[in-house]
Amino acid sequence: MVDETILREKAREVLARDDVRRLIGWKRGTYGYESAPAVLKDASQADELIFDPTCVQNPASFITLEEKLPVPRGQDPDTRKVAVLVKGCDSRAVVQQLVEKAYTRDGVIVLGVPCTGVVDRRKAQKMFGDTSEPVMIKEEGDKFVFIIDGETREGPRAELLADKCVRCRFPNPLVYDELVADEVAVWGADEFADVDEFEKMSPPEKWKFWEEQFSKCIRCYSCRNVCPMCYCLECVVTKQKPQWTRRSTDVSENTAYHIQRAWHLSGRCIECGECERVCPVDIPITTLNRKMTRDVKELFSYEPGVDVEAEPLLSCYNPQDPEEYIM
Amino acid sequence: MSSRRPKIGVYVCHCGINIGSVVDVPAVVEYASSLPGVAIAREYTYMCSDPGQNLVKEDIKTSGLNRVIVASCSPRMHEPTFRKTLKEAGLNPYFLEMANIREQCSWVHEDHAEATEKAKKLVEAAVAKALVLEALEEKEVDVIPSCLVIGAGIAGIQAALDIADAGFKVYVVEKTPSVGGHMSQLDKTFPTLDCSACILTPKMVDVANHPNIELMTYSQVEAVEGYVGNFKATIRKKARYVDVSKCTGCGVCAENCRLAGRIPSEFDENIGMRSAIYLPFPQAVPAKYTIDPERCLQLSKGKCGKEGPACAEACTAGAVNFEQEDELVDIECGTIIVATGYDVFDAARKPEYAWSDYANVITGLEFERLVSASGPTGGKPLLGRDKKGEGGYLPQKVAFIHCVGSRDKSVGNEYCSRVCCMYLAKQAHLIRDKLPEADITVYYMDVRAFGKGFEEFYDRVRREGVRYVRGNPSEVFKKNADPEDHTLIVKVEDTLTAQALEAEHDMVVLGVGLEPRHDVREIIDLFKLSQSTDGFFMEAHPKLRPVDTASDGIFLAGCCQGPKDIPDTVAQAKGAASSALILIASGKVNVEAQVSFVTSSECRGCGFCVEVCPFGAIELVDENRMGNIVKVALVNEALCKGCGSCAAACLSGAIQPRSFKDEQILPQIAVLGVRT
Amino acid sequence: MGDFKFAKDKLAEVVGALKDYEVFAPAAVGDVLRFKEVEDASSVSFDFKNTNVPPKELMFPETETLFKFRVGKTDIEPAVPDESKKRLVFGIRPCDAMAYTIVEKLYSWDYPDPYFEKRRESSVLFGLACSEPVPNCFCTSLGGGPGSEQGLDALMFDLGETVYVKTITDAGDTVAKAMGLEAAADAEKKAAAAQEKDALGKIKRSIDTEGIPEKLPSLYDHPFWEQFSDRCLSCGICTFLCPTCHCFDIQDEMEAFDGRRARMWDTCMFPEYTLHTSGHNPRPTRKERTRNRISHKYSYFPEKFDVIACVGCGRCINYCPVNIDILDILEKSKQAEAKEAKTA
Amino acid sequence: MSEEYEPNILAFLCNWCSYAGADLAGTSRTHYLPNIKIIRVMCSGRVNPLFLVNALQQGADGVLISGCHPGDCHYLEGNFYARRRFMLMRKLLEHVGVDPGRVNMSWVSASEGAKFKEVIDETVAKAKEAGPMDQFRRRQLNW
Repeated sequence: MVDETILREKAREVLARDDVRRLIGWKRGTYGYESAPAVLKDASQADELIFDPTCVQNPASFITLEEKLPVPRGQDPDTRKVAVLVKGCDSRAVVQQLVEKAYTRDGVIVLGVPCTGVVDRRKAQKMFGDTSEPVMIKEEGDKFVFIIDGETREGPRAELLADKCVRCRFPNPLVYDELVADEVAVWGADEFADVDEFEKMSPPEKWKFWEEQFSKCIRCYSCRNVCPMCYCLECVVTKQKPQWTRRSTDVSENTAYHIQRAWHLSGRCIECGECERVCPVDIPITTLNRKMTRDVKELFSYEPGVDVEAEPLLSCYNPQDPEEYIM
Repeated sequence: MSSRRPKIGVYVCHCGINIGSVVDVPAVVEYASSLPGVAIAREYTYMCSDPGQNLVKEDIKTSGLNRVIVASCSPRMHEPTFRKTLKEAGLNPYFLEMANIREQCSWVHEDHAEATEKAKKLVEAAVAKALVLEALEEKEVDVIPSCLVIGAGIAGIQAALDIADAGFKVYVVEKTPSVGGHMSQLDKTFPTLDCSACILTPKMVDVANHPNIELMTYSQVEAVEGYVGNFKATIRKKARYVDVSKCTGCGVCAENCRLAGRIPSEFDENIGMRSAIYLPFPQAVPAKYTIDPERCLQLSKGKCGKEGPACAEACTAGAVNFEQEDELVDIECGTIIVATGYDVFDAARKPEYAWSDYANVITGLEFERLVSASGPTGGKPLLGRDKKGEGGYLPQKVAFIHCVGSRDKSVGNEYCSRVCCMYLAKQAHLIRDKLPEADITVYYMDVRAFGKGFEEFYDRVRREGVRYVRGNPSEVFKKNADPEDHTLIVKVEDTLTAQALEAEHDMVVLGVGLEPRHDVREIIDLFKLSQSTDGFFMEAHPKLRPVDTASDGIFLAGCCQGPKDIPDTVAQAKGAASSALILIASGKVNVEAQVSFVTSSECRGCGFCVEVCPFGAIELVDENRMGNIVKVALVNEALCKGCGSCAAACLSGAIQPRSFKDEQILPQIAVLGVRT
Repeated sequence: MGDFKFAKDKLAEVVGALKDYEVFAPAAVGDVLRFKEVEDASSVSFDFKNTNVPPKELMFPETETLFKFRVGKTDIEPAVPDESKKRLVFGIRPCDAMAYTIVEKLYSWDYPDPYFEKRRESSVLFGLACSEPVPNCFCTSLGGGPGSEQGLDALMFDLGETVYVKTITDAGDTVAKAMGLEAAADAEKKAAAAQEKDALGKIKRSIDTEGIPEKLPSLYDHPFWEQFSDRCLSCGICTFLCPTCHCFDIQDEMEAFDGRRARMWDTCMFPEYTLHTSGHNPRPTRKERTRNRISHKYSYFPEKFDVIACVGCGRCINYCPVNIDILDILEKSKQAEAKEAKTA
Repeated sequence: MSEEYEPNILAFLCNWCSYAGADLAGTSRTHYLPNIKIIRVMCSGRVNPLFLVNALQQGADGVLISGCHPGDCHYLEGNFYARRRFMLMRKLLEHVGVDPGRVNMSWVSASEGAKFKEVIDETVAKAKEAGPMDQFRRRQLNW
C-alpha cells in the first residue's frame, strides 16, 4: 500500500531541489471516478498528489508531451530535470523512452510507485452509475471500496480492475531512483488468451469486426497523443508531404491510420493501455497492440520497455530470424 | 531548374522489334501525351542510339524539357547512358526516369494487349515520379593515389606491377609466406609448354623489388572501411617468428629443424615434405623463412628438444625470434583489387574415384608437383615411394579423368572450370614425353579446346598416341588386395560405342576443377562483395563491367571471379589495374548522389537510423533548435550508399534517400496500385 | 403551435411515415452513439442520454469535398451538396439544437457558407427533451435546459408509454401532421412540464458566466492556464465532440494526378492548427492552445456574436481523458487575479 | 469472386538482386503473368512496410517484396531488416483481416530469373485465392 504522506514528502523533497523543473504524478479529479495527471512545479503543491486506484494515467506520457518554447537570445535553455512518479507499467514507458534516447537517464528523477492495480472507470460506471462528485476508491483485499456521493459501496477487485492490471506482470517499477513504498507481489500472468481467441476469426470476420470499429473513429488522435512512445515532431499520419493517410475520415483512411499507429508501436508498445482508455468512441485499440506484442515476443524473443540497454527491435536483426513464408 | 513547372518528355523505344513487336508503341505514346506535365511524347526505333539520344537532347534544348522519361530497357542497362544524355544537354541527370518496358514487359508477356496496357501503366508511374524528381548534385571526392591488391598470385602480381609501373603506390597483401599463387606450383603451361616457374619468377621478384610496391606476405586484411577513393584498411602481418631483416634465406634453420622432412609441404600438395621452419619453395619471394606455429614444437608445445630450438641455434644471423607478435598496419588507399584466387576441388568429395584410398589416384595439381623438375621426385612421375621418399615405380598405364568436381550437380558445381581439358591434355603430353612407352587414356565428357592454340595442341596430343575415350567413369577401384599390385580398374561406359569398359590402369589423374576459396565468406564480409550462383565473386556486369564490383573502387582480377586460364587471368588483371588507374590517375571520383538526408526539424533523435545503417554513415549530433539543444541524425554523404534502410526504420520520415523518397515512391504506388 | 402525441410503441410507424424526408436519428455501434440516416425505422429508439458525437456533423460533416481537379488542368469541378431533399433530425437533444443557433451565426456572417446553410435550411429538428441529464450537464448555466426549444422545430417528451410532441415552428407542425400524430391533451402537457422540472433538479453542475467574457482577455498571459494545459494531450476530443466547435481545415487529397480539395474538421488543440509555413507557430505550446479554446468560446465569440459558444452539453468534460474540466477552468479564471498575468 | 478477377500485384524489388533477377527473366524470355507491376528500390531494406498499407489502399490485391538472399545484400544488412519488418507487418495486416496470402516476400538473386517467374506465379495464385481486395480501397478514388 502506498502511504500518500510519504509520497507527498518525497515529492516535496524532489520539487525543492534546484535542479528539478517539474514533477509529474496524479491528483484528485473534478468528478466521478476521474483522477487527473498532476504537473507540479513547486514544493508547495506536493499535497495535491494522490495515489489510489483511480490513478490510471501514465505520467511518463507527459515527459515527452512537453513542448519547449524558443529560448530568447542570450538566455540558457532550462535543462533542469523532470521528476516523474511511475507505476510498474508506467516505468516500462520510461525504459523504452530511454532506449529511444528521448532523454538521458540523468535528465529524469524516477519515483517508483509499486501498484496493486487500478480501477477501470467504465467498469465502475456500469456497476455503480455516474456522479458529478469525485469518488474515493480504496483497495481492501479482493474488494474495492468506493465512496460515491457520501455513500460507501463495494465491488469485487477482479471485476473492476483495468484489463491491463488483470494480466499485470510488472506491478513494481523497473527503473527508479527511489521507491515510495515497498514492492508488491506479482499477481498477474499473460498468456495472450485474448489474442488467441481473436485469431480464431477468419480474415473476413476480422475485417468486418475492425471495419465497424474503425468506422467510429473521429481521428481525434488522442490514442496517438497519449501514447508515451508517440512523440515525433511530425507524425507520418498527419504529414502533408507526403500524405500517407488522408485526413478525411472514412473507413479506409481510418483503417490505414490504425494500422500505421499499431505498426509504429510494434516492438515499442509497453502495454500501458492508455490508447484504448482515452478513446472517446471505444475502439478496442489494444487488441492490435497486443497482437504485435505477442508476435514480437514469439518471433523475436523480444519485449520492449524492460531493458534500458536493449536495442530497438526493428533496428537490429538476427541472421536466424524466422522467414517461413518467404519464397 | 527544379522550381520550374515540370515539362516532361516521354520517349518510347521500339528497341528494334524487341519492344515494338509486342507492345503497341504508338498507343503508349498517345497515352503518355495525355498525362499531366507531359509536353512531348515520341517513339523511336533505338533510343540508346546516337540519333535516339540526339532526339532527347534536341527537345531539351528547343522545347525546354526539364524531365525526361525513357521507356525502353532496364535502367540497369541504360540509366547511365541517358543520364549522360541529359547532362550533355545541360539538364541535371537526375531528372531522368526510366520505364522498363522490355525486360519487365515485352519480353515476358505474350498477350499484346495486356503488355501494352502494362507499358502504359509503367509510363504513367514514371510520369508520376518524374513530377516530383529533384536535381541532385554529383559530388567529387579526391582519390588517394594508391591501390591495395589482395592476393599475390599471377593476377595480383600483374595488377600490382601495372599500377606500380604507372607510377603509383601499391600495397600487396598475400596470405601465404610467398607470392606466386597456384601458378608457381605448375610445371608447364598449356598449350605452349612454357615452364611456369620460368615465366613467373621474374614477375615475383619484380613485385618484391618494385620501389612503388609495398609487399606484405604472410598477411591478411583485417578490416576495411571508407569508400571509393578513401579506403582505410587494417592489415595483420602475422608473426613469422623470423626477423625478415636478418634472415638471409640460407636454409640452415630448416636443415636443423627437428621436424625436417616430416611435415607435408602444402606447396608440393603434400607429396613432398618440409620442416617446421620453412621456405614454401626454393624460388619463394621473399626468400625469408617462416615458422609454422601449429607444427613448431617450441611454439605449439612450448618446448623443442632438450637443448631448445635447433633452428635458432643454427641461425648465425640470429633471425629466429619466438617472441615475435602479429603486427597491425593501417594503410590508406584509393582503390582495391581483389585477386584472391581459387581452391582446387577437393577430390575426397568424389569418393567413387577413391582418391583418399589409393596413392596412385592423384589430382591434376598433385601431378604438376610430381612432374615438376623442382618437385619432390625431381620431375620423375614416381608413384608408391616410401615415407622417406625412396623407391617407387613409374606407371605404365595412365588414365586421366575429366570434369572432376565441374559440370557436376551432385557436388553443387554446375559450371565448367575451363582449364581442366587443356591441363589434362598437357599432362598427357608430359607423360608421353617422360614415359614414351606408357599407355595413356583420357576419359572425357567433352573436350573444350576453345582458346588460342588449344585445338592444335589437343590434336597434337592425340597424334602422340593418347587415347581419348568418351565416357564419364563411374568408379575407380583396386583390381585386387595385393599391396604389390597397383592395378586400378576404371569403370566406364564408352558412350560412342555404348560399351561398358573396365579398363586397367596403374595411375589415375583426376582433372579436378576450380572452386571459390573455402574462406570466401570472410572476403565477402570484408569488402561487401556479392557472389554469383557458382559462388565466385560477382562482377558488376557479366559483359560490360567484368572487373568491377558493385562497390565502387573495388575491382576483381583472376579466378576469384570465375575459373580462367593464365592468359585470361593476366588480361583481367591488366583490366582491373587499368580500372583502378582510371580513378587514381584522374585523382577525383564522383560519389553516389542518391544518398540519404535528414530533415532535422522532423528528427526526434531516437537513433534508429544510426543503428540500422550498415555503413556507419549516420551519427547523432547536437542541434540548436531555437535555443534548445537537441540530438538529431546527420548523414555523412561520402559514406552513405543510398540503400534507404534508414528511411524504413525512421518513424517520422525525417531521413530519406534522394531519388527514392517516400513522396517519390507513393505516387508510383498510386498509379500502379490501381487494378485495371 | 400545436400539441401532439403518439404512443411510444408506434415510434417506428411514426418515423416510417415520412416518405419525403431523409430521417437522421441516433444509432449505436456498440456503446457508441452518433446520428445516422435511418434505414430501418424500427431501429429508432429514445433509450439514450446523448450521442457521443454531436449532430453538428449533419450540417458540417467531418469531411466535405469542395471541388475536384487534375494536375496540369486549370478547370475545376466544384462540388455543391444537393440538399433538395428535406431532412428530419429526429431525437436531437435541446443543447445540440441550441448549438446550431450559435454556429449559424458564424456560418452566415461575412461570407455565408453555402454548405452549412443549405443543410440547415432543409432540416427540420425534432428535439427530445432530457429526463436524465448526465453528471456533467450544465446547459442551464448557458440559457438552455432539458426542455429548451431554441433552434428546434418541435420538442418531444418521452413520457413512458406516450410521447408528447410540442411543435414550435410551421415546419415542425407540417412534419407532425405528415406523421399523422394525434392531438395531445392537458395531461401530457402537465406530465411534460413535471418531467422538465424534475430534470432541471438533476442538473448538478453550473457556472455563473457573469463577467467571464470580459475578464478572460486580461488573463491572456496568466500562468493559471498551465494548471490545465500541462496535462493536455493536444488531442481533438473536446473540440471534435463539441457541438459548437466549427473549425475546419482545407486539404488537397490526391491520387497521382487527380485530387480533390476538401475541408475537414480541425481543432485549435492540434499544434498544426496555427503552424505557419515559415515554421513559426504563434501557439507553440498547449498553454496557448488551451487558452484559445476557452477564450474562443467564452470571450472572442461572445464579443463578436453576443453569445457564448458553449451549450453546456458536458461532452468535453465527459470525454477528456485527462480530466480537463471546462467548469473548473472557468471557476479558476474567476479566482485568478488579473495582475498576476504580468509575472508569467 | 468473379471469374474475370485478375489480381493486381505490386512488387518492390531491390535493384541489385531481385530487379536484376526480373531483368534476367526478361532476357531469358521467361513468360509470366502481366498482373505484376514492379517498383524499383535500391534495397529491400528501403521498403517501408507502410508502403504495403498504401498499396492495398490504392487497390493492389497483393504485394511482393523481394530482395537478395540473406547474407547477399548489396548493402550487407538491408534484407535482414526487411525480413523482420515484413514478418511483423504481415502479422499485423492478418490481424486486421487482410488475407496473409496478399503479403509475400521472396529472395531472388540476380541469377534467378526462373525463380522470379515462380515467385510471381505463386503470388498471383495466392492473391487470386484471396479474392479482390476491394474492402480497403480508398473511398475517394474516383473523383
